[in-house]
Amino acid sequence: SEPDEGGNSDSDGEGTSEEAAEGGELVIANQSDVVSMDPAGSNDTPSSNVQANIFETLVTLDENMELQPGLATEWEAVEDNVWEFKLRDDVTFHDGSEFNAEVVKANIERILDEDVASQRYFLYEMVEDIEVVDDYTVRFTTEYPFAPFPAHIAHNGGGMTSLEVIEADYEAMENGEEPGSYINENPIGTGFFKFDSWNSGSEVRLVKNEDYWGEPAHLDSVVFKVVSEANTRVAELETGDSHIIDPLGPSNMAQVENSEGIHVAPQESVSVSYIGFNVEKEPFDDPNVRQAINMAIDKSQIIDGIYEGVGIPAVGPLAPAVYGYDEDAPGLEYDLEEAKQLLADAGYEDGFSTTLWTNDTQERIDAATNVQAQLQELNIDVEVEVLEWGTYLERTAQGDHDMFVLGWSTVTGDADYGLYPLFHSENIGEPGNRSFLQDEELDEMLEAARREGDEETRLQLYSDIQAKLTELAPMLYLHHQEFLLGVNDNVQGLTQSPTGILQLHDVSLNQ
Amino acid sequence: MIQFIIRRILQTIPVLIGVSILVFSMMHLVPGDPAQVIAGEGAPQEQIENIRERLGLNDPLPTQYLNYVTSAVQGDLGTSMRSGRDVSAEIGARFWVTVELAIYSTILAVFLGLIAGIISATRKYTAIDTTIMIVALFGLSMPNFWLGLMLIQWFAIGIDLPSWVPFFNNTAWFSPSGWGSFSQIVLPVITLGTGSAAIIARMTRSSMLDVIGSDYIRTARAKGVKEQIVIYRHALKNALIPIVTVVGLQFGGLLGGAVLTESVFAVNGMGKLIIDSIQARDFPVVQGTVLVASLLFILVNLIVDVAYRFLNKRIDLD
Amino acid sequence: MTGAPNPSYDNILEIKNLQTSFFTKDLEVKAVDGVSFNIPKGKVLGVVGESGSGKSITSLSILRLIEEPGKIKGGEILFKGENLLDKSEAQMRKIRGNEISMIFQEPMTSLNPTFTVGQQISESFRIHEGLGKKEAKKKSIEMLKLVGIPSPEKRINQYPFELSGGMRQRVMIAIALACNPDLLIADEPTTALDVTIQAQILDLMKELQEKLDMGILLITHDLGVVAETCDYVAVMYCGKVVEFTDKKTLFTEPKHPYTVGLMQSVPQHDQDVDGDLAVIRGSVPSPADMPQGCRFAPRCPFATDLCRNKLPDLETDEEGNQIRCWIYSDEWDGDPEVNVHEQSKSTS
Amino acid sequence: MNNQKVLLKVDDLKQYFPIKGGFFGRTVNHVKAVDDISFEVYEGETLSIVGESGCGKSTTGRAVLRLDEPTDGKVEFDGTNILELNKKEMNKFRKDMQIIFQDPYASINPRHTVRQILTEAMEIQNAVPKHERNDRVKELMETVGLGAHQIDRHPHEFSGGQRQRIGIARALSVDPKLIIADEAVSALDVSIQAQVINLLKKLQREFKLTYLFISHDLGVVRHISDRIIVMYLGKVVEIADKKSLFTNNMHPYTKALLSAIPSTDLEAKKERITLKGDVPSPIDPPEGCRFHTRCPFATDICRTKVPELRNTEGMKDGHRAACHHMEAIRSGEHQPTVNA
Amino acid sequence: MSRSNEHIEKPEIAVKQPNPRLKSWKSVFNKLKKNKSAVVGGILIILLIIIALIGPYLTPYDPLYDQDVTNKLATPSSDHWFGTDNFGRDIFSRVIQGTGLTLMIGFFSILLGATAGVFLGIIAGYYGKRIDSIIMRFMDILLAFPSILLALTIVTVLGGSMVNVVIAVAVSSVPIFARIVRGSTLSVKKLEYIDAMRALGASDSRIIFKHILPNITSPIIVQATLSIATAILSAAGLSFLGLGAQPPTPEWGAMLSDGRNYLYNAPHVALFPGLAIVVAVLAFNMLGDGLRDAFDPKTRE
Ligand SMILES: Nc1ncnc2c1ncn2[C@@H]1O[C@H](COP(=O)(O)OP(=O)(O)OP(=O)(O)O)[C@@H](O)[C@H]1O
Ligand SMILES: Nc1ncnc2c1ncn2[C@@H]1O[C@H](COP(=O)(O)OP(=O)(O)OP(=O)(O)O)[C@@H](O)[C@H]1O
Ligand SMILES: [Mg+2]
Ligand SMILES: [Mg+2]
Repeated sequence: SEPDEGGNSDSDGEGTSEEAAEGGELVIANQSDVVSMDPAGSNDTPSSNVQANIFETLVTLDENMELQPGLATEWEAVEDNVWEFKLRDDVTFHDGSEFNAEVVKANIERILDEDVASQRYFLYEMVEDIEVVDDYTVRFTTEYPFAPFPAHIAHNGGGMTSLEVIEADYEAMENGEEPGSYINENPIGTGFFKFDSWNSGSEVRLVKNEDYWGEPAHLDSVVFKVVSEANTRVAELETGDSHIIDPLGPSNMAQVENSEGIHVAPQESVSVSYIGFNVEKEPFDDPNVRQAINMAIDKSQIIDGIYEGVGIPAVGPLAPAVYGYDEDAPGLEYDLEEAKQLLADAGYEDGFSTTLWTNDTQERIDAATNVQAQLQELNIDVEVEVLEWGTYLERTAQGDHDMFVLGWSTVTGDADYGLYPLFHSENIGEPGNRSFLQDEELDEMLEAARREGDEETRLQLYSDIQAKLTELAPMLYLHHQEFLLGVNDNVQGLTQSPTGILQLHDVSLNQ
Repeated sequence: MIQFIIRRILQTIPVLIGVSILVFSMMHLVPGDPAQVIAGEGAPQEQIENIRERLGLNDPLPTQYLNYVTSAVQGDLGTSMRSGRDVSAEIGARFWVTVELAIYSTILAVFLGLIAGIISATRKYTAIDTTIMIVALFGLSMPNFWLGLMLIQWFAIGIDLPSWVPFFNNTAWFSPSGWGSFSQIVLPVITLGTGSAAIIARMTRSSMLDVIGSDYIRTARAKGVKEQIVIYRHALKNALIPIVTVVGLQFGGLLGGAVLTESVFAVNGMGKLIIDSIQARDFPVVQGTVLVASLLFILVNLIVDVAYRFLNKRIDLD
Repeated sequence: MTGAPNPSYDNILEIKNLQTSFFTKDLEVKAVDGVSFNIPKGKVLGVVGESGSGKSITSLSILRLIEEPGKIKGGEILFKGENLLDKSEAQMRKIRGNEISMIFQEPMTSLNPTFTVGQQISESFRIHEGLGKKEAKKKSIEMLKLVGIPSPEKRINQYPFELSGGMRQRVMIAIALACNPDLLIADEPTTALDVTIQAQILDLMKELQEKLDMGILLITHDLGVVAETCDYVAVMYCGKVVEFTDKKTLFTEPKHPYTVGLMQSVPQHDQDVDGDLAVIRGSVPSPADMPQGCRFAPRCPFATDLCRNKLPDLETDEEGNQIRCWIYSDEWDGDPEVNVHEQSKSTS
Repeated sequence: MNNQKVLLKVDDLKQYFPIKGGFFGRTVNHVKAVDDISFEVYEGETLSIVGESGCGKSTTGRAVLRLDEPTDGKVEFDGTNILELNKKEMNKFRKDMQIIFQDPYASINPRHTVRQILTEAMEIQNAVPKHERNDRVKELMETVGLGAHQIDRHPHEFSGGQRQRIGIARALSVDPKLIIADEAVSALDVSIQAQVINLLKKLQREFKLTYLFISHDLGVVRHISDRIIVMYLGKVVEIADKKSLFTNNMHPYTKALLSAIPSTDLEAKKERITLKGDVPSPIDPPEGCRFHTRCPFATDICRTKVPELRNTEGMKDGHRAACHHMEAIRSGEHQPTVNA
Repeated sequence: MSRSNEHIEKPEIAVKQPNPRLKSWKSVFNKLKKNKSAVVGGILIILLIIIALIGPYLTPYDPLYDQDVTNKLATPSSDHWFGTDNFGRDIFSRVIQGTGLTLMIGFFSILLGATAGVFLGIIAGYYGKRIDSIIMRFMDILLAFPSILLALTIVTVLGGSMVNVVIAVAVSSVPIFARIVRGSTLSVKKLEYIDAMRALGASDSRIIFKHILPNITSPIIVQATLSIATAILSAAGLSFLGLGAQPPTPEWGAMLSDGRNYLYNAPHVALFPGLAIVVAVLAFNMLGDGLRDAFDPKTRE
């Protein structure tokens, strides 16, 4: 069948629901299992994908990466560094308890609690104080003016858990349990689906929340099952054992397209894949070399060869869907002659030898291999080294590498999160700046942009930053991925956000 | 006999201590910081530090080890660093799946391997013998994932053959994933059993050849016993003794080697758990699974030894 | 009773010109090369001869148990007048263990180590007499009692390794005798045993043989055993019978130089012999280069050109003894007065 | 005889093999394979050990060579107690004490040629300087009656008798003083057996060898020995010079043993003493005289008291037997019980 | 002590002899020649070695860097005999290029694993008792141990070189050999010729290496030839840890794994390296069967 573009475009489910059948169980095959049901206890897409249906956030991001009201009806910056949110007053949790400002305060404070050591801490590290103004008004004071705050609040990490389970969880912690152990078993949110069961490593099942404050979901239940092998996921889709497979490997696209009753659903994403240079090491300490490499790579080869033509070449680190992306930002076009010239200018006309590290993800290995082949043209002799994930993270954080392949997903949809962790000198090493880039000017620009309250000025700042990053070229920006889903034709009303989260509220199944 | 079993069970204690020390030190030796894997990209330094503190990773190693062993002895294998779930529960859910998978595959492997081996041995140096050897070596050289995916293609998705082909034109007989029902079990069991079947076949062949030449087989023939009975009753029981060792070794291998099969067929077993948790540097889960796997392995070896004794009462276990 | 048994006598087994060869990669080993002898009903025939002379292969040929790469090439094996070589495999199975039984040389390796003694004895009953499990067991116990094993009810559940060598051999005999065979082949049944046990077993065999009126083919290299148990003796050398006589003749006046040498090289336990033992010089020829004449010629002190060039036939003398030696033929070209006994002693 | 030089002296030798059991593999019992035996071997003589299978003949031989460490006792060779030597010192002593095994095939490494086998033996003991080894190998081959042309053959290319000669050549290659022949001719065909026995005797004459000859074939023993030890269930029951043993034996077991030998003499009428029952287990041997369970002459005293080896009236010097009733049996006073 | 020990070391050899060792090797070789399966196996292996040695100079395309994305996943044709992979690289050239490396990994890891396993197994079997318990329990641990963790440790400690992948694969095969060898040793050490050597005063090491080892080669050869397949596959399985062949090295096992993504639309990507492995394994097994017979002195020359 043809890829169902319609499923993506008419996103605001309201329209399609009339003719869609009610009920049924939707089966989604995922690559990995949920790590935790606790919104504060995980930071991975599979977990977020499940949690997004159980827990809701004050603000939500729609598929165009625009902020929409969620549990909060409105929000504003009352001061430079104080954000106020007005909450809905008609929301109850799955356990019947009420949703109010106290709950919000408890949830965010829990993430900031050192003892909990939440994986979502990075989202709210700038929060200094949370004030319950009244039952349905809450104020966040940040250390410094922080413009993208609503985007951070919209992140799944800000999913609201019932106060009762938070308290129960703390109690359990006092009895020596790990943080989150209670919430993990009792994930109580306000979402349109309720938690039903979790068979660790195998599947999670959610059932419809009949008492949802908004319009209830069409489906009776959703099952997220784990099928880690890509080919098997395709088989699942073909046999009808699963309705949706997430992700679909590019190499399997043809197979899905050629089969009846199923189709491929692509979705552009907020992520970038890149090859980072260790700018502290020779010869990558020379921007000319970095630029030369940027210009020597024909990115379409990678997109065609590895991703079957899916995705778009990256000009800079920000994907088009990210707030702050400047489509006019200058880039380094593929130009082998120029590249050679630059290299010669840097004194490497005869090339050099270096290494390129990657972890064991097949696409990254392939990308590395392709870049290796392409750099032969510049007489750059690249040795590809595959490292196991844990080792890879630690060693690249230590700066043992020359070049490395990695990706970044701007999960908040805001340019700040797409740039600050990757390029600010404060984040060198482990936190994200594995290029070891230290540029005072860039630092200042990044800081200014995140504090700037005025949208226009802020966007301008990000344009400047993107131009600057092209010049600095701390990375070879490869491409912006497109998410691929394999979907059964019976599935109606499915959308996926550019952060990878499936929007299931409006989904229905044709029986 | 009972004494022997009890003694062997007691002997597992030092083995388990050895295993735990080894796993523990290896996990700490290899680079990769669980705190960082958990925190993920973009997490600020101080937060990684918090996680480290929470997980007790800042204690000196001997303290960490002692803490672990102290609670492990009390039956508490700790909680997963990654998910915060109880390690025993995590393993418990998967344990039987893996054991079942290994047992069924072993049964299949033994069945196929024995038959092929016996046919090979009784028709030594004939075309059949050579064919079986080549098929066996194919089975051995075929990686699990390959065979698994092929089987899925053929017998779960089904292949399109002309409609006049009887029986095989719609071969979507089995389920591609999961574990539980018959249709889910068939393909992974075949996938996992094939390699071992090949080894068992080769072993059976040489073992049968040794036995068939022995005096007591001639005695049986001299009694007027039918050839089939001579082979399957008199010869096989003796030939089984070396085969049992191989089966034991294979079964142990299946426990670990199941990883690929488990992930191809989305079988939620221990093999995958080990790999995932090693990659996540989830120390307690790794230690727990390795201990359980070792225990299982020791148990299998014990069963093998008891089976020896059962097959040949002469073998002196002490 | 002198002389070899007359072939027309009521024979249980008659072998005529049996030939069995092994076809190895590059040559044919004629393990049994034209063997003929016969066993009268209820009599014991001893077969003696150098190791490798084809004794065991002859006995296996009778039961048609020769395995690859061996093959019975020719001859006749008449059992109760019918040629076994014409029987189908299914017919042979009915005969094996039922009408003809065999006791193998090594009691330990000839019993299946993984089955109990009882299982192994009852198998015969179950195959040939179609008995049920219980009855077969009962009869097995009787068999064990018959061969003189104390408390057979207990022994029946034991494994071969739990029994002593003597007991194992008795179990083998019990298996062999289970279905009252008409012919028992015993291939060196006591070689592995020490003398006291050997005596027990031989006594037992004789007793049973008389009771059941069996014919026995007893292969041994112990001439003492022959003297005590056999009625007739066949001496084999290199796949051929060289002398076939009654026992008395063999011990009092052996004719073939090989037989003579054999008798003389036995150390005597009942008299002191000083000096060296008599030996047969040289060694058995290898199957690769068999002498073209008499097989024993290269080692024979009397060999003449005739012996070396032409193979003698097995001739029957006036007393009915058969001998394969030129010395006793009319063609003999050597010293006509030759005394085989005296001469060979002096040459040793 | 007594004025001859004692080459080997065995005193109170015990060899118990432990039987493991229990939770921790403790030793729960012992096979008392050799239980307290003493004897001497004089230089240049042949002393034979005979007895039923499993009575401890081989174990004695192995213990003397320390192939198994004896449990207790003393083994003096040329005046030195070799049981006190450490491994290295012992290995030096091994040059003087060699063994020929029963199974000519199992006792030779099937993968080595005769040359390798013999050279290696010389190499281990350094018995012959390197450059002389080749000549010595040839000389040995001639000595044992194998042609030098057979020197590069593998054991399987030889007949049983020839293989046994290889074993003998290997034993001789280090110029030993004592050779223990453990059933060295039992596996052979009579005609080959005769060749080997003759060879052993010839070598003894030429090289003044001393043999400890283990066998259960009394014909062979009678032919080759000077003196004979009869063992039963780990004990010596009778020890005598050859003549006394065959003509004037005192112990009921010896008598039974000799009577069981099948004779080629068709005329000789003899009374065979058939022993009842099987040999008892050496794990818990019978109390008192170990033979009493099968002895037709056994009385109460036999069941309780262990008989000593002793010499009585009518026995030659050096002839000793261990039976409570030997005088009475000899005089005919004591008759066997009925069901013998 | 009739002969003195004085002139022990005189190096000159009196008579020139054909080297007996050479002769025994010759005899092994002669027997091998008569064994059909060994001849076929041997020829295959020689062929593979030739391919490994000169093949890389004759490949029609550059197996490493000759990427041509426009012609990716092409099915076998006269231009590309085995088709092309997802980068448009010529699979035929890559299979050829990978021969040497793959064979070396398979062969050397088993050689190393077998050597260590045989050594440990013989020691355990020969000395018995406590040494045996300790060694065998240690082997139990090794067997029960996840090989990925072992491999990971090896990369950490030794780095990710080619040699170390051999070590990693070897380590996991050690216990299997140890077990098999121990069993055989237990039976061989009871044979009389071992006693004969001890009676001659031979040292333990002489007995172990000159007399026990040569007599237990048959199960070792069987296991070793069977293990080569497993070794090649597990070496490939480790490459994601950074152990073993790094891209774009065309090691067969890794090529086979890479092909998994294209099993549906381009099965040839995995097929050819897979077949290459089968051929190599078959060759080693056939030669192994022949070797086992040839080392047995009982079979006729
Ligand atoms: N499978 C075989 N392949 C080739 N030759 C064989 C085979 N089996 C037996 N032979 C040969 O057949 C001949 C006769 O062997 P047989 O076993 O009958 O001897 P035997 O007289 O019983 O000797 P022994 O007294 O040693 O038992 C021997 O030369 C032997 O080498
Ligand atoms: N290593 C051992 N462990 C346990 N028991 C043993 C061992 N070696 C021998 N025995 C036992 O010791 C006893 C004496 O054995 P030995 O071999 O000395 O007998 P033998 O007189 O040589 O018998 P044969 O004539 O059968 O060779 C036997 O009961 C035997 O089972
Ligand atoms: Mg025979
Ligand atoms: Mg013995």
